[in-house]
Amino acid sequence: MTQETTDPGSRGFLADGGKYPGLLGWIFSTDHKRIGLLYLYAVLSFFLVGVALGLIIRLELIAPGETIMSAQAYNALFTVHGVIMIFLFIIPGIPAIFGNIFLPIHIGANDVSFPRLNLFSWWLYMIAALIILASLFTGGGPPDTGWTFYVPFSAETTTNVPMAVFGVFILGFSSILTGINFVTTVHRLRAPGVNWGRLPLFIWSLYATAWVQILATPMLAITLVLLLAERLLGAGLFDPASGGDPIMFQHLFWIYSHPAVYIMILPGMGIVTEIIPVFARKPVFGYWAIAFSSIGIAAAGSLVWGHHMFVSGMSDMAVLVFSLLTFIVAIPSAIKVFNWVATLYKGSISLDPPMLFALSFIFLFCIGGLTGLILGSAATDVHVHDTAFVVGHFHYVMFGGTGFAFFGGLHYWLPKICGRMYNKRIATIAWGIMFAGFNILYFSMMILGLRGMPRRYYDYLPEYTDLNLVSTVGSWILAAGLLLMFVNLLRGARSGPPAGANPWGGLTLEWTLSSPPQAENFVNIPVVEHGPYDYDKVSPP
Amino acid sequence: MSDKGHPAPHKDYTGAKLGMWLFLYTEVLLFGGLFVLYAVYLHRYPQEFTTAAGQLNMYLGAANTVVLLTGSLLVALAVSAIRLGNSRLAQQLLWGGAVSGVLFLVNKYIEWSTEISHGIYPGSPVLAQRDQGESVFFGLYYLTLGLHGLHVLIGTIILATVAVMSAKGTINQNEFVVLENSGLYWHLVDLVWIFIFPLYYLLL
Amino acid sequence: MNPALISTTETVDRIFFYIFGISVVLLLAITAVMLWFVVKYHRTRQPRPQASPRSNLWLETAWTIIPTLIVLSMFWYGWQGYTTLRDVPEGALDVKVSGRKWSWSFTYPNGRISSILTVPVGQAIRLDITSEDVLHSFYIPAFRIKRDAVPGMHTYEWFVATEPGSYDAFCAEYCGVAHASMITTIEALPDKEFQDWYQQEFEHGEEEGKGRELLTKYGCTGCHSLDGSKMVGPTLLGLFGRQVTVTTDGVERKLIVDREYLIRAIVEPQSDITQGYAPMMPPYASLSAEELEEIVEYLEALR
Amino acid sequence: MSAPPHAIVSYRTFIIIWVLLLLLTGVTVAVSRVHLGALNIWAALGIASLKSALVIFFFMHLKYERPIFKICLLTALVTLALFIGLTFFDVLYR
Ligand code: HEA
Ligand code: HEA
Ligand code: HEC
Ligand code: CUA
Ligand SMILES: [Cu+2]
Repeated sequence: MTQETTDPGSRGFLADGGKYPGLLGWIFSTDHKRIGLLYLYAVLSFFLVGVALGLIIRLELIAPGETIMSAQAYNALFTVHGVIMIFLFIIPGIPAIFGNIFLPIHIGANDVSFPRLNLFSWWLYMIAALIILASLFTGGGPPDTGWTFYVPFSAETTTNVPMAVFGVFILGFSSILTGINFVTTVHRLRAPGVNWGRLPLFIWSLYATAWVQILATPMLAITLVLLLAERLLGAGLFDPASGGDPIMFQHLFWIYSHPAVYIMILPGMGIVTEIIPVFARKPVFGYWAIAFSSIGIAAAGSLVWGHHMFVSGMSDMAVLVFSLLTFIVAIPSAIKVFNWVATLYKGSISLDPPMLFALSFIFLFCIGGLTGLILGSAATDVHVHDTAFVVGHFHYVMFGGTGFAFFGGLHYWLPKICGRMYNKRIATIAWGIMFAGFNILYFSMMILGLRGMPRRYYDYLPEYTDLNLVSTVGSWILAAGLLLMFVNLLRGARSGPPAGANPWGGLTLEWTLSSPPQAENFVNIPVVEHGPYDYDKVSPP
Repeated sequence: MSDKGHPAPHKDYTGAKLGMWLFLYTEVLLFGGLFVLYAVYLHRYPQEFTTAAGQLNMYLGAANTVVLLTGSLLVALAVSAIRLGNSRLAQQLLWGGAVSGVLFLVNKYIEWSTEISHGIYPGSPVLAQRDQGESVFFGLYYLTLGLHGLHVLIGTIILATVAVMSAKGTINQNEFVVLENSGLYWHLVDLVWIFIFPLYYLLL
Repeated sequence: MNPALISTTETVDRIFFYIFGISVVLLLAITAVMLWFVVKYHRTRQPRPQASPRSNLWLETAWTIIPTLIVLSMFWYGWQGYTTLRDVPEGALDVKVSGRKWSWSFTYPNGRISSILTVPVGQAIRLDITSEDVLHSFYIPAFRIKRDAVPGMHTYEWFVATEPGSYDAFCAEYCGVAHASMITTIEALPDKEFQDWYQQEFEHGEEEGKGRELLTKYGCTGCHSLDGSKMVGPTLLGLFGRQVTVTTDGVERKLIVDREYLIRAIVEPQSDITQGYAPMMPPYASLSAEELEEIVEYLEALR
Repeated sequence: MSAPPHAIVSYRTFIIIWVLLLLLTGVTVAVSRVHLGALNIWAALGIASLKSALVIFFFMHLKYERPIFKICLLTALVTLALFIGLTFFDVLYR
């Protein structure tokens, strides 16, 4: 079934710009792989900006008092850090990069259903990103509301909130278009033999994610429109002075933004589910349980938004309902964890860098998820809500979870995308440093939160000094690891040894293609005769 | 396949329509957000909402309902017409649909200008004097109908474009999915109005 | 002193222990199994995988149902604790809490206003919380309680201090520049001392007049210091008669602070923006004439 | 690879639906003039749902589409209903 029509040294789609030459052949390409790479470059650039801001935040917090910046600067900083990380990095991240590149390949298609729409959504992403960046330097200065944009503060602060909000609004459309494209592609373009039971679980997770993108993102759009109306027209829909209710803003905001956290994690879980069977040489344990738990998380996860509002003044009845629903969502996540671990059983495990990231994902996600239970329980959330504990929780799930899955995906697929292998030893060392730094950084924050340190504080009481220092040191260790990782990947992509078509011995369809794949993925649409994890039946090509 | 390798975009009729329907769901939820707010505030200010709704011009609202329903009919007929090979009729029907959009907007313009001339618009001093619930009602009214009006405008432009495409033959008996999808969009605009009309104009 | 009173701290901490306890066990178990598999089935020891089933209905049902039971127990326990936080014991002392950018003020049943929350040990305190401007959140870590202050709405929380001492209270909902300094103190005094403090009230206020109290009541001290240090707003110490540079309608001008300027600065602060500060002071148009007079008199004397 | 499109709907069907829609519009207006208390709003919503069902099933051809289209529509509507419903756990009990 191998389709290596190009010779091994060829640069495949990387050299094939279609109608246009050079750079134009990239930014006007409708090839899903090229669009995926465009996203990769863009998303990684913003990630580095966000990461640098995170580092500066930690520097300010190294000691009590005003250390390196004013309160206003700090407020702008965590707002911009949050907005970039959430809307520009982690939400588009895995679907738009790896999803774009591998979704069509995984189902044996030559492109997504709407290639031009796909390109358009990248353009929307870039325009929105530029608008958000422009909001930092124009108007009344960078927005200072936090990424949650709560009214009434966001309706009255003099900083450049409207522009940032408008940028996020456009990003929403970019995300919606990706979702529409993926759902349609999965329904319509599966190659012969790729029935629902042979869909790689990464695709299942993207499919579930896409539905959340389609059904939840419009809520964000309308919320932001309402916020703009509040600011620019004085609509007063959230202003108590004219009969509005500020808590309704929080409902509308979280109706999107909680499902959004599952937009962030589901594709990450998908990547981990791809990596583990490959490196354990075993069929994934409980295929259907994992597939349906993705759908379950997406469905149940859309109904728990109120857990961000336990102390907001919402009714106690709503606290009861949302707390219960929150705990229900934990169950499909637990199922996934158990299935991953069970897949290892009696396997033949090799600890290559992607696998290390996948296994550490499980550990970090468990910590993040289990602290989520503390937050989901009404009584305990009252204490830790809006403290550093929440900050710890979400960095564990977002950076430790999705972030590590993303890095795992990079290590797993970069050889396929670029055709070259990075240095595995250095990758392993970088992983070790990051893992250590990460835990030092955020575990300290969780303890700080339990001891009562509120979040979004640029200054704190002296009793919180010690752990803040530890945490800041952790951020440096993490930074060192991250730097090492990126340098290593970059060097590998440029000048590493050829990786070959199937360096890891995977069974999904991308490994039947040359590395890098040619512009037109499959010369003949393949007929698939086995499942994506049938290591017990067929041996990898 | 072309020499440079990219496959020609496949003609997947069902896929194109599925994509359009998915897009329509996002539109439904977009308006859905406003209906969430409407429901909540109606529950909180039932009295004020009816007083405020009483000030809207029900006749203009009803007229606009008829206009949109008729527009929808014309566009639905256009799809059948093009498929029966009657492109001329289809074009006429589509222009008819576009005209219904324009009529709707003209109506809306008249309605809003009277209301604004009475000092009723978001954040107006007149509203600040009234009950809080009324100001919330009118805030929602302007946002919802404004957003809907925007959709009518876009829909009208789309219908005109599609009419031109049919005249040029880009849309024909065998290639009509663009027309059908545009029609779907236009029907959605109608659907939203079907809910707006009783909720805003007919509260008693 | 009511010995039957279970403190909020105790209630919540028990739930913390319960959830954390189970979580730690689960985390350790999962990690241990994972590591064990990784070691045991490492490719050096196990060059090729052994045959093993692809799914197991019993096992999978078990690890669906058991976690379900666990989380339901967590939910129920957490909810029970929450109801304790919501049910204010009989005979609680009712204190009104008002948050504004960026200070708290507490109003006692007898009309006493304070910027520090002084409470008797052993008596439940019910806080009736609201906000004058944006969202805030009144958070006392030591008592594990927190509730948002929402403009146009009254929320509540309660606690009881079992030991005398001072405890920190924070603003936990982001509210702008000085969010991090919207901190105050809970002073828990033995009942007798509390009563002394509670009654002594107006004696203390005499020499400084009502003006000082109004500055607390209206949150001026949240932004302005009275000792010359710089906060979000300029210090009020020695303000009267000082030369200031302000921007009026976009034009910069210098002036000497007089009565008229003070009044304008308080009632419509947007009209003149002091150099070096952001235009964020809320207008105090609702002050009564007497109150304004008291404040201005106080400021004139503050040198 | 174009899938066979569904049958062509006759002009007559569309016109009948249109007449029904106009009638129903008349009915909503009439019903809204009768005082039924809280029932008014539910009656209005009921009729509006009926009207939209007509538009969706006939004008938008949903009646003739594959089941997947119907399932998806149901998903979207149920989602919206849940969003509104769960919000009311707050609003009703506050
Ligand atoms: C990737 C993103 C992501 C993910 C996946 C999650 C997952 C979860 N989150 Fe998190 N969360 C955020 C991102 C995320 N969160 C963000 C960004 C915020 C803050 C927003 C802000 O205010 O700025 C937040 C805030 C937040 C809050 C509000 C806190 C507050 O402000 O007061 C709550 C409350 O319930 C919560 C709960 C949960 C729960 C229960 C899960 C569950 O899905 C977790 C499920 C996982 C597990 C349970 C672990 C794995 C399973 C096992 C180890 C098996 C054993 C388990 C059992 C027996 C149960 N989260
Ligand atoms: C995916 C999401 C994501 C990620 C990855 C991060 C990453 C980091 N975040 Fe993030 N954070 C958020 C999402 C994220 N954050 C969100 C949503 C908020 C809430 C905002 C709000 O309250 O509104 C928040 C808030 C937040 C706070 C709380 C602020 C407060 O409440 O007062 C803090 C404090 O420490 C913090 C720190 C960090 C740090 C130190 C990192 C680090 O991980 C950074 C560490 C890594 C480095 C520093 C690497 C440096 C490396 C380089 C520069 C490499 C150069 C490379 C090449 C040349 C190739 N973040
Ligand atoms: C939200 C924070 C805030 C609060 C609360 C606040 N102020 Fe101010 N105030 C400021 C800021 C910032 C300035 C400087 C900018 C300006 O002139 O508006 C200022 C300026 C002033 C000035 C002019 C000082 C000068 O140097 O010209 C006076 C007088 C004043 N405030 C008095 C008061 C009084 C009295 C109160 C309470 C009734 C009060 N302020 C409450 C923030 C605040
Ligand atoms: Cu007040 Cu934060
Ligand atoms: Cu959440």
